[in-house]
Amino acid sequence: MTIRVEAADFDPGAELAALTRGKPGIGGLVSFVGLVRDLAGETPIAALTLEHYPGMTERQLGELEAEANRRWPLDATLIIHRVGRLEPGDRIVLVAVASAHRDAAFDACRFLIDWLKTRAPFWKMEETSDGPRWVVARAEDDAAAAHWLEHTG
Amino acid sequence: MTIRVEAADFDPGAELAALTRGKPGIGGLVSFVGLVRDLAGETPIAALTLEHYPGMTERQLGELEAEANRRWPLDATLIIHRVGRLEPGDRIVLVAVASAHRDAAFDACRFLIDWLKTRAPFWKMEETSDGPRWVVARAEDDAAAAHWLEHTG
Amino acid sequence: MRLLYFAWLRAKIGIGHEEVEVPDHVRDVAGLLAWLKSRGPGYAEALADLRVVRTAVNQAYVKPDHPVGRDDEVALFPPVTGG
Amino acid sequence: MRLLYFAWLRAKIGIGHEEVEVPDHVRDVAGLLAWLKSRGPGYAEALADLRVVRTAVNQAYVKPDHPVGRDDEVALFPPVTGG
Repeated sequence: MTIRVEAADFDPGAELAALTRGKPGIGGLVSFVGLVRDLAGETPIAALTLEHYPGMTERQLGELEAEANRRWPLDATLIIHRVGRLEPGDRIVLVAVASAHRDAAFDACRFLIDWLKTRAPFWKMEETSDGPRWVVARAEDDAAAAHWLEHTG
Repeated sequence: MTIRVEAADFDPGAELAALTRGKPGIGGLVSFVGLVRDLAGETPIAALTLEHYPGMTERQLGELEAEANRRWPLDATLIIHRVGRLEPGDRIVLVAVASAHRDAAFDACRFLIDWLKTRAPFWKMEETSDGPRWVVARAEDDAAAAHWLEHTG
Repeated sequence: MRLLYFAWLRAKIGIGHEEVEVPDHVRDVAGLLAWLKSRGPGYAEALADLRVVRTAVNQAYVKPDHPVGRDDEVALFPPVTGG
Repeated sequence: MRLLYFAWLRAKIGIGHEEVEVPDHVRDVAGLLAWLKSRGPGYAEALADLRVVRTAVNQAYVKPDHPVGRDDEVALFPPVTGG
């Protein structure tokens, strides 16, 4: 049940190991790592700058984690989201969920990243050869998040 | 598109980093790590011994990976499965899938572990206080794998 | 009232946050947005299309009919794009 | 024909693999299993309930009517439990 918003990079291996250490009831650990892509559609991206709303971010992510724990029997959850300037190939976000059973871990991990993408107050600005531009929210992300309103896995 | 069957432990962080290195088109990386649990139902487990069918294992896993790549646009896949004697908390299996899009990565990762559990020739023997016993296949695993026959994500 | 602006709303309005004294007739989010639009061309441009403006009061998402008062923290921002 | 046994089938039969000369009337997997059952109590016990025996010929899953020949590698094992 850990949430971190920070500029520094994270070490997925160390984070995953820490999440399960000393909890021998865990059978499955599902993680999602989001990375900066070098293309947005067909436009080359030199870098991203991630801005957020300090305070509300942690509050929203905390509510998402609490909701995931209400919906599934989970042994551990972790959300790390970076802010600041990132380049292609850099890690942006880590969502990890551990449970006795893999179905719960998969469903909860996907739920968390789907809802994070539509509810947590982060915004991306891309640096392109035409100058900076703010990323526009994707309708697919809204649809992915809405799916969980009707569906409890 | 890597498959390894080995007795040695693996380092999830190093494996995940290697999978995405030099591929800046990857937007999402989903991984599943299976761990030895300390309980099977209510029976304490001291250790597991994993046996497999060398040759057929690699062949089956290769077919699963090829099928995942036919179904989803993937940038990289990795399956590592350990054999031999393992204790509670030890890692058993790593399945990792990288794609431009997270939906494909989630679906393909879950497909691979679901089918691995019902098709790859591995068998677990548990050491309990009543002596050793072979693990019985779970009907839920068959159902999870069968789901993919009707559903392409 | 404390106002916060993020992403392109911040860029268009030109500041990230401000303390304002809102007129008495401003009772809810919709009223606040209408009043803000009248405060200058940056505000008018930022709030031209309210379909792409989200509002949080005291760090929770709210709808246009949500009440606002002088002690509230009100944030305006575009649909989020993290993850 | 090369035969391989895994998990509790190996334990009950008592060996992990063997080379056998099968009688001419053994033409398919079902015939092979019936013949193996007659080879001793370990085989009979291991093959008592064929619902929990899976068969692979040359490392691919097959059904009982799949043909088998002298150059084949045939493996018998319980439903798999990896992952």
